[in-house]
Amino acid sequence: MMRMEKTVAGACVCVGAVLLIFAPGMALAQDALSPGDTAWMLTSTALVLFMTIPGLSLFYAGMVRAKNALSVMMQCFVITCVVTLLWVFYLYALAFGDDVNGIIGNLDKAFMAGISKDSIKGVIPETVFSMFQLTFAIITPALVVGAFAERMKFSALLWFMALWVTFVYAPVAHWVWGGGWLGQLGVLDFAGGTVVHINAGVAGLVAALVMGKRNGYPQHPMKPSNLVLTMVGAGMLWVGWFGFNAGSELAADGVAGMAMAVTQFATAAAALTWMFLEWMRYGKPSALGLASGAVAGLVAITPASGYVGPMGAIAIGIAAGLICYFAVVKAKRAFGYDDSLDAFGVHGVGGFVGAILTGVFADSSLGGVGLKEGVSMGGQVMTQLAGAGVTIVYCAAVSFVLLKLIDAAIGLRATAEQEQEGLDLALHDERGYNLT
Amino acid sequence: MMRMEKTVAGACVCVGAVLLIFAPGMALAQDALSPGDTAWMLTSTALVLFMTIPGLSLFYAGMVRAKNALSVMMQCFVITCVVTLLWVFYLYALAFGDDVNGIIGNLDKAFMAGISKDSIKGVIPETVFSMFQLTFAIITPALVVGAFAERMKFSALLWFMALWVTFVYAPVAHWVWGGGWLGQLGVLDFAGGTVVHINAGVAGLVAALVMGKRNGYPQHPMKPSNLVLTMVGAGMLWVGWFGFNAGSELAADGVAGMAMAVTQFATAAAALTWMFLEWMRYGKPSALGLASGAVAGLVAITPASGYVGPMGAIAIGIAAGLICYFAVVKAKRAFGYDDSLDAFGVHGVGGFVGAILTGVFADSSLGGVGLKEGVSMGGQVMTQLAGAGVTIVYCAAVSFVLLKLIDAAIGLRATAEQEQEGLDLALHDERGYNLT
Amino acid sequence: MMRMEKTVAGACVCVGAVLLIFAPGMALAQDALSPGDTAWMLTSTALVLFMTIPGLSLFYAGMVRAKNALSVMMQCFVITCVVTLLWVFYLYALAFGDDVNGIIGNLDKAFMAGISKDSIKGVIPETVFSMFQLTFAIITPALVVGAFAERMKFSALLWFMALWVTFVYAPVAHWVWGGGWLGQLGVLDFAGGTVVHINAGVAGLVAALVMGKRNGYPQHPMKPSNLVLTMVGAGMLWVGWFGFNAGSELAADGVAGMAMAVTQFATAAAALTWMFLEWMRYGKPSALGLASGAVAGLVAITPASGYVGPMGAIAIGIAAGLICYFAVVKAKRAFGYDDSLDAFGVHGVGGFVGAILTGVFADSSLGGVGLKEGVSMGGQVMTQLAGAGVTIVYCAAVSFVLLKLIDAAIGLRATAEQEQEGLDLALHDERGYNLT
Amino acid sequence: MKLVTAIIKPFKLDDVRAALHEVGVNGITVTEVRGFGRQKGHTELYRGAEYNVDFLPKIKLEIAVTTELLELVVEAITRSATTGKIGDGKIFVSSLEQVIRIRTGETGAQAI
Amino acid sequence: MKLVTAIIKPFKLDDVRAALHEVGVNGITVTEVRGFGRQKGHTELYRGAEYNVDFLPKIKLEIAVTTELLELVVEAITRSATTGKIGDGKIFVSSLEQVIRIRTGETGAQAI
Amino acid sequence: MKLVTAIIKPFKLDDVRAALHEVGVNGITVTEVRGFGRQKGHTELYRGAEYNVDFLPKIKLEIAVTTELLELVVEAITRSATTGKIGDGKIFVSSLEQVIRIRTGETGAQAI
Ligand SMILES: Nc1ncnc2c1ncn2[C@@H]1O[C@H](COP(=O)(O)OP(=O)(O)O)[C@@H](O)[C@H]1O
Ligand SMILES: Nc1ncnc2c1ncn2[C@@H]1O[C@H](COP(=O)(O)OP(=O)(O)O)[C@@H](O)[C@H]1O
Ligand SMILES: Nc1ncnc2c1ncn2[C@@H]1O[C@H](COP(=O)(O)OP(=O)(O)O)[C@@H](O)[C@H]1O
Repeated sequence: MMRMEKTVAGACVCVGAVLLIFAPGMALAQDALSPGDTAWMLTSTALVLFMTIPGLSLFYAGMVRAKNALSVMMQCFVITCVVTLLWVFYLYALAFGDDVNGIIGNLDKAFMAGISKDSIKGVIPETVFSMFQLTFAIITPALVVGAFAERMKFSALLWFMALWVTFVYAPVAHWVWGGGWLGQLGVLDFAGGTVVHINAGVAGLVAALVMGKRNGYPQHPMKPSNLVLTMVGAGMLWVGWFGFNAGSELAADGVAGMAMAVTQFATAAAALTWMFLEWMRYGKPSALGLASGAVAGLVAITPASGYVGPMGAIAIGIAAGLICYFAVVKAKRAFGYDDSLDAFGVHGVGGFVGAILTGVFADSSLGGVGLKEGVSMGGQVMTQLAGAGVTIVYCAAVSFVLLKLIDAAIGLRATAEQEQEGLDLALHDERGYNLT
Repeated sequence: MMRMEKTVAGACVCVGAVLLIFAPGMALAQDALSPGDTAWMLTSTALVLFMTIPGLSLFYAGMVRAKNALSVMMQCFVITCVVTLLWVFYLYALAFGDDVNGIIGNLDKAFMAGISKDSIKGVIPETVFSMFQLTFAIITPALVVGAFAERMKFSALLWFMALWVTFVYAPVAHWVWGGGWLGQLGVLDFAGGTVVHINAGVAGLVAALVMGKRNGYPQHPMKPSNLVLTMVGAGMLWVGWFGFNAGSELAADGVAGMAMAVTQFATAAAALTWMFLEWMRYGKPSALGLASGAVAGLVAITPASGYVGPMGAIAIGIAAGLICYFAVVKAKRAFGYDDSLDAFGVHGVGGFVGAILTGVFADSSLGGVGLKEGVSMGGQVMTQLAGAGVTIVYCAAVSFVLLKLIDAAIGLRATAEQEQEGLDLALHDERGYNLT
Repeated sequence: MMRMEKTVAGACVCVGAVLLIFAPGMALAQDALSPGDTAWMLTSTALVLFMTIPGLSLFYAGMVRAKNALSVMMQCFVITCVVTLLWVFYLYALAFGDDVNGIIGNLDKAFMAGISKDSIKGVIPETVFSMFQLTFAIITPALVVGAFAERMKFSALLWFMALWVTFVYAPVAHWVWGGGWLGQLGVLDFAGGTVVHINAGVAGLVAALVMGKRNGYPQHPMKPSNLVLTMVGAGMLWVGWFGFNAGSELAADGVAGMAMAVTQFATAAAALTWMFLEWMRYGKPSALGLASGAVAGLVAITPASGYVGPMGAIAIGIAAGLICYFAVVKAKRAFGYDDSLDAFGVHGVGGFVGAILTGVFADSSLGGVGLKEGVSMGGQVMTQLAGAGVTIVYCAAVSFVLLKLIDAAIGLRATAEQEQEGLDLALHDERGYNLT
Repeated sequence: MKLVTAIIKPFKLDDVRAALHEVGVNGITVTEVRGFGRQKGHTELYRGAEYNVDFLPKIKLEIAVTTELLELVVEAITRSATTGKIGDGKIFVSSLEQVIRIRTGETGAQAI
Repeated sequence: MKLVTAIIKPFKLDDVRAALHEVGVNGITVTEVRGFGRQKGHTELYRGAEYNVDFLPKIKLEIAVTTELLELVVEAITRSATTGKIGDGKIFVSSLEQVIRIRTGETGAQAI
Repeated sequence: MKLVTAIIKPFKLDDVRAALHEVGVNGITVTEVRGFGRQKGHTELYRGAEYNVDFLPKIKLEIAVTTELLELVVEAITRSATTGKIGDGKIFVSSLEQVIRIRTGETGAQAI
């Protein structure tokens, strides 16, 4: 993600061509806003918010039991609101403010200080850059919701998410994209395989473990209540993901175009892989399997989307479909944790697969844009492993501490009665469906 | 809204830089089309239509009883169609044709006369400008639907809406945006707090009063049938609103970027405000409350979105959440009218709050872009009050007359039996859900 | 569709103006990427995918019985995946590779060979052009699904669609848009009236005939299960169609603007036409009728959208509403075939109406952009007829053969028991709704 | 003990419940049913396909009562459920041999 | 008077209704139920979690009839609801002590 | 023969079914009902409009049994459906005059 040094000559080729002839114009035009690139980034921002509300909230609402449908939607929605305000207050400053020792941003930009309509970042307004990044900071904790769906207290969720974006998301985003040490190390993460998906998946797994299983899991049936909506949500995620991946170029150019294309290719490959595995194993392919595979593919291509070519994308998609399938269908059952909607199985595992394979398929020998001068494929894979490993360990540790603290302070789980009644009624005095 | 005088130098900075060097090019390039700004405006147009169908129609369909779900969706849909044709025939000409005495547009552009693919308005094709404006003329009457949902005759709705956009929407839009007297007076309404939301809210209130309550209101329970869909609709409204507000800049530039950002910030603040009020008052926060607050915030930031800064936006959001909450939860019950889905309580009240506070937070001392040379904050607030007041009085009076005329001619309400059976079956021979 | 010869002077007017003054710059700027146009095409690509998933799949899922809702959604989804992979492998090469005798593209571009992030087509990256075209290749077979919904075997669907896009879609797309003989003949098809809609409708009709009626049709009631979702799908189709039609200009310019506008106008006219016909005939207007009319209008304006003016668009809309209404409500019953969701009645018939009327209303005497030098309206209509006729015959013949082959090999239909139980459970071991 | 089964119009449920409460009934079991009788149904029309739906939504109440209360209960339902229009519904009375409260194991009139 | 309760396969509803109409039954109350019996159910599978659902969707008909009509009614249902495959359902007959038409207050056979 | 009708808490269904299976019951018909009794319901709140919902979701089981099995069946339900909290539900027993298996036309105890 994020080619900040993009010059006008690159961004605005046709004008650039003219500028090249008239060198005096150059200095003046430096740091000028490109309407075309801005148009795409405004659109991408809308697309990524669209992924969370309504996309992800539908995807999740359809998979829980009807009595909890509103609770997951409300969680996605409230995360959107809370992260937005914290972003204005200090999160943007922490993640993308001027770097302090590679660790964190300084707080000069807290409360959006100094950011006006005339502030430019690259060739787009800084407001647009900040908004685009905000949508990533929103979807990451929203993804985590899937892991502990149907049992978390709403108040505990608010505390956990507010603290988590502060102590986990912001630093990790800074390390990789904000000028921090992982980016300096050479970790490649175009649109958030590590920052978004590994991070969300690991936090989800830790939360699922700390909170324990839903009452009755897995003996009692907990069937998805509305897979029609889940399919809609999956479709919205797919479409919105174009903003996520192609938007991460921060420009409407050839890299964005290729990012969109490889996103499509990997997703299709992963969806079909999952579907055929299911078909072979159980004799029937399922809509939920197809959609789950698609999301796994979207996740895995995310870190790679600006770096790999079409065939690399398909390879990544197949790998993601295969590995996430086993994580969800086999590993979860084998280890016995209750990751309700497979936030870890799809996002954690898919993000990891993508992060590592980015190091492989970014290589020009495999159709990628090529690694940095002097870096071998093996070296890059090691760097990717380092980036993923650091994120896993850091995220797991801090998430664990935060959860334990909140549990001690106010309790994490709804009571057994509330869980039985359904969180919609028990915690929100509402029902999702009153159709008769 | 609508910086019509935008020159190429402003719109297309990088090219402008070049043009400045080669003055001879200027005259030629004046009024030239900017692909980047056009791209954003095409997108914005799609986003605003997306707000109405499917967004608003989902938001509303989920809140009515299942037996009326299709009727509200159909009303939103048919309004889209009717307003579109009237727009071509004469509405665009009335609202945005050459100004006649500050009152109305002349009809030179009726039937889109003289508008070809080569017509330019500012830096975008005039077709795009006209389409973008059309989507505003569509959503405004569609919002009104919420006020009299579950009881209006379909034929009466058609007449009312056709007349209302002609005699209320078009003139008011002209006064504020089309070169009319309110705009000349200095009323600030970036994206439609007055033209769209006050207008819709007041028309809704008048309609609710003229038509009377739904049978059985408020004694019989009238629970929302499908809040899952309402949450989806709220999410779509939020995302589409980026086109509404940031699109109202008519360009992909820094003002658009800031408009998008403040839209996000105000909405988050308003949603949380409503949620916490509910939590304090009733002991539980609700998904519908959160979504209602979000819409209130979106409404209130609308007139202000091109003028205020981040902190001003948050202040506006909090005010909107607070005041709309009381309007919906308290005032409606106290006064006893039946604004079915709170078109007045959210859009009328929220629009008013936003219109007034635009006068406050546009001031540069509060982080805004600054008021016009020589205008004080108090003066601007008075101007805003004047704009809102004129709109309220005019809209209320004309809406009242139109409704009374239609009532006399063909009757406004469905019969009690039809209301009992549900409008879907009674008026449309259809059922929304046949799930078993 | 597709003004491939678009020069920079046309695409990027403001820069062009400058370039005109400095002729030396021209050669250099030729084939340069325009961020503004690219931004719009990235967006359009997202919009067209949005039409299929979630749009079309919702539109269809709401119209089938609840027991088959997932099956149609899954079919749309899997088509998306399969066509994507085949596109990478060879479909893009077939349809848009260098022309061989006007018949088909050569396979030089198979496996996206030679396409990098730096490849440019017109003023946009070739990846973006290819992705945009891919979304058309996806939606066309997905539309066909409506014709045989609720009875086709999933495995047979996979085979049929894979073969159909290879042997029908790719050649026809090449003939019309890829430099093939129909385009050379002068057939006008801006966004796919012939390539997409006639093609899909005819394939659907043939499939419906070959497969036979659903068991119990028409004696047993087969009511739409969730028209609320169908209305949502219709709204999404409408919005997404802006990308379909205005995107087919491959640029963000005045033609795109006019294409968007006429799309809106024709759709509104068609929707109201259908609604009023129903109202006159049955005494009540229906939501499904309104939505069906809208889709018919969207279909019919598709081939014309870059060529006609506002009044021509309204005329086309009215014609489409009228003729498709009779095709769906009368003809289908009269002939007794079971086109489950009217893929033929709406897309086949609407596409035909649009294709022919494009020849009429493109004429400058009727407000269109004008026919080619020396071509009369009658002559153009004959050309349009030829294009449509060739497509109908070719598509019908090849579709028939493919279906018969698959039937012989593995059987096309689900068993009577599976149909009775519902395809969701019988073929996919899933249920769409578990709401209680 | 008797089992009273009443089929009523859905929007009368609240009234009937109130009337039953007055005569001392504290337990009711309610089912959504579809009724077929003299009251005519409605037409649905989808793209020209017309369906005559002659089932109507009704509510079925089941109330276990002591024999003494029977008269009062029947009267309360009749009074509160009537609109005077066709389709108001029926009351069926049958005999109950035993009633058991699951929680306590109580039987007979005490269990009601 | 008797209460005939029939559990049938959902898609047989129209046939049964027609058959009942022929023998002179004008009122029926229909409930959607789930049946558990010898007929086996289906499997649902979501991300590898397998659920064996042994309840099947069934339709329950309740018909109050005069004792004279009983035989005919039972015969009509048996004939029209049968497919010959397991799961065709059951008919239960019990005694009705009283029937009241709410609208008119009529009782007994007249109220049916 | 007897008809046993049990109103139970929804989440107890699986347990009750298992208990019935043990005592030899192979056929059950299940209906989703709403129950009104001493157990209190819940509150719903939409934009300040408060609704007190005193109906609770319950499951109704209907089981035709031979008279011999009656005791066992009642006991099995009582045991497996109880939580000890208010709202556990009721069992109603009434007499069945006839049972017919539609598929075969068998009647009486054989048809159960
Ligand atoms: N013989 C019957 N057996 C069972 N239910 C009946 C019978 N007759 C009527 N019903 C139920 O009573 C409802 C009302 O009956 P209907 O004939 O429409 O009007 P009315 O109650 O005024 O006689 C029906 O919809 C049906 O549910
Ligand atoms: N003893 C019983 N009590 C109540 N309902 C029963 C009983 N036995 C069967 N049923 C109902 O009848 C339906 C059909 O029974 P089943 O044993 O599957 O086949 P058959 O009707 O051919 O004997 C069941 O699904 C259930 O609803
Ligand atoms: N008299 C009655 N007639 C019919 N159903 C009853 C009756 N009393 C209770 N029920 C049913 O039994 C359920 C449980 O009753 P309730 O009074 O809440 O608790 P308990 O079973 O512990 O006595 C109710 O929800 C209702 O469905």
